[in-house]
Amino acid sequence: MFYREAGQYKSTYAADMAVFPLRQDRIGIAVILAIAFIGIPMIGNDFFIATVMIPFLVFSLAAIGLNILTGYTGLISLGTAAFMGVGAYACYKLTTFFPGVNIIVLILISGLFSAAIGVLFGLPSLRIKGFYLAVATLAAQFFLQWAFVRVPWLFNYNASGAIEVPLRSLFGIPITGASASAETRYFVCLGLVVVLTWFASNLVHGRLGRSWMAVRDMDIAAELMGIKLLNAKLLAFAVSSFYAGVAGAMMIFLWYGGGEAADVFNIRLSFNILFMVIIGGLGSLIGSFFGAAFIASLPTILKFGLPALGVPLSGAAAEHVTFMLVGALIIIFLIVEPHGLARLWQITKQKLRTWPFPY
Amino acid sequence: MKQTGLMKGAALGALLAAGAAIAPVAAQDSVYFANNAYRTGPFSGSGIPIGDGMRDYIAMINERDGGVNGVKVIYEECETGYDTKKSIECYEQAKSKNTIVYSPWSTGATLAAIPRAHIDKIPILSMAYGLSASAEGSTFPWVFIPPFTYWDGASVMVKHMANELGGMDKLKGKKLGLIHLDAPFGKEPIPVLENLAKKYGFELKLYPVAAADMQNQGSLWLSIRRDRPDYLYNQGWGAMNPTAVKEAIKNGFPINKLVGVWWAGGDDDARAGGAEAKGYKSLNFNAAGTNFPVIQDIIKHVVDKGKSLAPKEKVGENLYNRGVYNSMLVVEAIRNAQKLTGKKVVNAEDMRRGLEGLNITEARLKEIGMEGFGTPSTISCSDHSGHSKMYVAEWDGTKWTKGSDWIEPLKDEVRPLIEAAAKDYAEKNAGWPKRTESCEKSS
Amino acid sequence: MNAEPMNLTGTPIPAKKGEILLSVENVSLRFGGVKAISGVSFDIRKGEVRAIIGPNGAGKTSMLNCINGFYHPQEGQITYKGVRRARMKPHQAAAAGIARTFQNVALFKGMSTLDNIMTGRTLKMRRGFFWQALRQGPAMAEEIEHRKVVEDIIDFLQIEHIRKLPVGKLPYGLQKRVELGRALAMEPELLLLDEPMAGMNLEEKEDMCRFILDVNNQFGTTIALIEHDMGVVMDLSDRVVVLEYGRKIADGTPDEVKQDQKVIDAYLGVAH
Amino acid sequence: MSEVATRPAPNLLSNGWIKTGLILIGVVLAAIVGAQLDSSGTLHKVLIDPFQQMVSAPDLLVQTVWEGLVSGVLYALIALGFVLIFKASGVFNFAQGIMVVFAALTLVGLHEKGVPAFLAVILTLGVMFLLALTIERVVLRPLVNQPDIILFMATFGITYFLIGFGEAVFGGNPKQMITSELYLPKGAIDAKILGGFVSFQKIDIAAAIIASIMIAALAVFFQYTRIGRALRAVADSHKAALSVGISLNQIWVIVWFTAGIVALITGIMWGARSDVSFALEIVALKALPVLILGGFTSIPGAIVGGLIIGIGEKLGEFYWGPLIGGGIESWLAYFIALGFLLFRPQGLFGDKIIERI
Repeated sequence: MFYREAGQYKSTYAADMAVFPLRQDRIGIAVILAIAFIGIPMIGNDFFIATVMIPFLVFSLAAIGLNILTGYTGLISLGTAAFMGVGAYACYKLTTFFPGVNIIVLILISGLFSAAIGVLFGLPSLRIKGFYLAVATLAAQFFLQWAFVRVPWLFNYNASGAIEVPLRSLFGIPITGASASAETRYFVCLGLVVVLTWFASNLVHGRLGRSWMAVRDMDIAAELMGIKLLNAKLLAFAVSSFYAGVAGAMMIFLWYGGGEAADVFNIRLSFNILFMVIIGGLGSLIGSFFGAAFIASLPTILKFGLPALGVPLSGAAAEHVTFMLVGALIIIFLIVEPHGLARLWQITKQKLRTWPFPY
Repeated sequence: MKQTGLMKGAALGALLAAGAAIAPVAAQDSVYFANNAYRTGPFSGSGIPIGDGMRDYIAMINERDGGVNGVKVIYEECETGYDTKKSIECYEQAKSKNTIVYSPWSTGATLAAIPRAHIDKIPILSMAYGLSASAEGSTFPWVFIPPFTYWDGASVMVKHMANELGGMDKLKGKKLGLIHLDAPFGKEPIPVLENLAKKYGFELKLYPVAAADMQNQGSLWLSIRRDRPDYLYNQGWGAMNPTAVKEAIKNGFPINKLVGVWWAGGDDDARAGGAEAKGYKSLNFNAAGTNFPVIQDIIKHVVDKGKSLAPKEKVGENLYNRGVYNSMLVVEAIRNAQKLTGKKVVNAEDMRRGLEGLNITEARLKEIGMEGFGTPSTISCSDHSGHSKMYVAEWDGTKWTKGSDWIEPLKDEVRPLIEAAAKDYAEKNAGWPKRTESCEKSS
Repeated sequence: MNAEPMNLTGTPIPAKKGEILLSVENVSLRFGGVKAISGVSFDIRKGEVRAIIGPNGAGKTSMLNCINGFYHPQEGQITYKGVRRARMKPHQAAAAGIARTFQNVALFKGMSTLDNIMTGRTLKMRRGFFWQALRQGPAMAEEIEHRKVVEDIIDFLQIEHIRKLPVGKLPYGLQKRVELGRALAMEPELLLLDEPMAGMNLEEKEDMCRFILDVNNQFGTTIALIEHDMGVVMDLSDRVVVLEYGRKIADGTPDEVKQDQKVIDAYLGVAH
Repeated sequence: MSEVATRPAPNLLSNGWIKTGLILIGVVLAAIVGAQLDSSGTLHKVLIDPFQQMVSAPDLLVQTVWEGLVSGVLYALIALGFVLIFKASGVFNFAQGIMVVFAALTLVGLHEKGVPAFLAVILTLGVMFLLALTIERVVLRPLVNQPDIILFMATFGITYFLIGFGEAVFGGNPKQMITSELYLPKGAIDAKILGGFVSFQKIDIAAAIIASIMIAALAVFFQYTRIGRALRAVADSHKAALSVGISLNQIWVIVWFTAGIVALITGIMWGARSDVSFALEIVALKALPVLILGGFTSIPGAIVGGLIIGIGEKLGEFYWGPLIGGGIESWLAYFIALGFLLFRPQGLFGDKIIERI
């Protein structure tokens, strides 16, 4: 009843090509942004913001990155965590070399380093396809993770091999380092994620996005349309790794706050981000958010929420149950809707259109 | 759709609960103590006995004494699976529940928590693990690392080697191999060993084991066979240790020349090598076995009443007892804080004072039924570790025995390194807070 | 080597329209030991509709694949717009103005009709990465400009109603039409159609014939098509080349070819 | 290559990106060669010194190759279970590594609970059969005809579930394999040869023998039994197999069960070498480069690939690893596989891919 496109006519192509052509969708986005920018900082306590919201944003960004590669271009990567690591270590080195430059700028620049490494490891994608490529990206995962441990220059020759997050501020408010409050870090994350999501949305709706999807759906035909396969694939690797790199830098600088970084970017993380993309919906940006919420936030919420609800679960048992539950939910979701949560969302919207008179 | 609706409902409920219910625990006569545990994952083999020991000692204190001077200790485990991400969640939870002390139980978790704890003013108790540099109390007022650091351990390893060879001067030209987990924890002893190698003229060889290859050490041990080190120091953890013991036996490395750090001294670690593991050594600061009044009390008040998670035969194992020792430190610190502040229910800031003034003497150990159970340890304002003595434990085929006298670490070697490293740490963490907390005298 | 196109009777084929756009000389293609094409020569003149026919397995599709650079023949040459080339990549062929459709529809199944046709404009779009990321100003202007062209094609092919539907779910006949639209969006000089009417009913076939002729007449696009329906071939094409077992057996106007004994034999299956 | 007309391509040199890259690498290499030709230089260490070591200490070389061989056999066994499933059901079964741990854990866990060793083996086989049945019913059947990646994801779900389930039932702490109860040999044969000694663990020898027997048994099973023929038919074409009346569901259960048996044997062998714990899961990932080397559908490929990877990574780690800080074993296998892949995208034993449109 309330969610209908009836009566909304588009008189220009620009209006028709907008990302959210429906008025209700635009209102919806505005509401979500309002909740994110105003509601959550007001209602949520530190614990909720620091352990649920910030990780959710970081993983959403990483999932968007992988979605560009896997969902839009059809190249499976199991090395996302390593590319995130490149971003984190690049950012760490940059803060060492350029202590005066604003940390947000450095976080964005570190994405470029990640993009370069991504292109390098994307080169085999010309010859290798499908699962073979997925396994090949494992080479990136293990090699880079090895490098994070074995190249002491990367962690400034610290005896422990850990990296530190120095205090950096913006307008006098600390945004990184231990004295940065959870809210500040959340706002920085949110700002970065919103802007970068907007960029990603623009890219996938334009010529480049169409080229990527063409490569994904039928690479041979794409080539005959004049799309250079290698360029399209490498660009996808670059953009995807850029997002991963920024997410990685955010992860260490705005969430973890330093420490043992090498082990953070392990194969498990790569898998988890792949889960997010697939459960969320391949080729859907909003799905990346759903996926991140499901894979990253759900276990945390279960772990801390269930005992709070009075379900007597503690320690190991909770962990086991979480594992089993996540495993089972992955299977259930795949069976119920193989196209991911994004598709479920669309179906819901479809139902909303006809509500309350479904027939 | 119905199912999904249900799931959504449940998820929403859980979400709200997670946000709302992490409210501080504020019962009148209790203190809240958050402990990270890992009863799952690849390190659970070590994590389970430790967790059991910690849990049971606190339970015993509550059960037998009705708490610490009548104040119950609410002990809560937060499962980390030895994963840094989860440990950060656990830290945030501990913080929002107003824990009196944070017990990270992994070097990675300690490193991540150190900067936060100094802002949030929560004391970290990293017992013989964590960042060695944090023993410098004037830089790290909120971190406590009794009874000693990894650097002390490394220096004792060198001393042990010298003792067996017949003097420090005999070290010249010898070869010491360090087989270590390739992570901050494993890398900790390297600076000290490098220094001592230079000073005493022995050669140091590094054998890093990637976390992913913990159980796949074949080629590493071939390198050891090639290099023929005279001694091996094993800075390993979890599934890495039993594999190392097995590989040593397999590759014909004399097992009595393999010395593990105290975390490589689990009963399961040594047991993996079977009969040939007899003679495997590990540094230690607590005794194994049940012949101590404190363990007997635990058995009486906790285990026999079915309140322990540990099977009875595991009580008294090396790592179990170490967990007991760690909880003892917490309880003693609470006691001390109560004494210093005159309050019964102490908070995190009181606890910091309690820890800083901690002085566990032989006499005190005897009072609490721990005579000969663990090393005495004294913490002071500038020295947050105590650099206490330790001994070399030896596996006799079925259990750990005391294989040497108590050995003092080379404090003179370690201390300057700690001070330099602490300074370096504060510099690299731009904006590191200056210590404002006043000093506590040992009591 | 005599590159002059001739039919089998040896008489030169009268030039119907314009100069030679593309000539194939003595092309041979092998897959391992299997010869797909052996020594085939023919040409395509500007503005004509050229049909390639022959029984199944005659090498027709392989021929098109050679022309747009998807396969590389081991022998022979292909000259396009006066440029002779040994190896050309498919995207180079696309840039040179060769577009095609496929025997089994090769649409981008996950994308809408509109997006599919828009991909045809890829080569004509210039705005770089950063404008793309902003999707404002010049980038948006460019999108709109090309969208207009695409809308014209959509009008022309009468597929307005399926504009925003994902093509994977469209009926076969419409998919073929979208594919033609995608090729047209490239504004090709030479359009290769591989069985554009396969699997269509009579009505759809008539529509498709109309579109092909209109494309040829209105835009002056040169068309090479493979088709099995002889009626269609005879009606549409200016000249026909007939392949059998990878060899050319006839070349000429539809009428000439229709009367060629070899062609009749090939289609009726007389023993050689 | 020139004899076969294929898809243009992948001529790497004709690509600008790669050409630039190769030229850069060439320049760097030339500079290194120029600077490092003396006997203490890097080049000497990379190209000459390792081989000198091999000659001067042949016992270590033999030992290294043996170690590589044994771990190669174990990689191959995991890969084998994987290939079986991929062939018959087209599922990229990520859970194979976890199935290995789960099988071993079930065996040890049952024994810990007081079940006699051989009964525990039989019970574990029963559990693996139930697992196969459940997976077929709960996962495969509802997901039939979904794209590969969905099935792949579903096996991730299985992985997570099995980790949680296994740890919940049997506990997560590392357990010792019940080698002696299963009459598996212990100890080692130390051969004093080549101026040193080479130690062959009896359990490793047993692993190699048992693996060979199992592969032979599988080959016989596939070749000469009715079910084996049906399996091969399914592997060739699902539709054709269905049309001659083969029940896909039944075949899938059998294949997953077979993979479960392979997993159990692998788990016993690997557990005997180190310990039974979920840390093994990461080692099991090494089966993936073996697969890309051998091809996803080739059983000989899995075996040869396993041996190449096993021996290659051990030699690489032992002789070249120390030059760059050691620990290269964690990624070397993937690079070996990647190297092969760039020249044979279809794997060692895969069929050549000719693309058609």
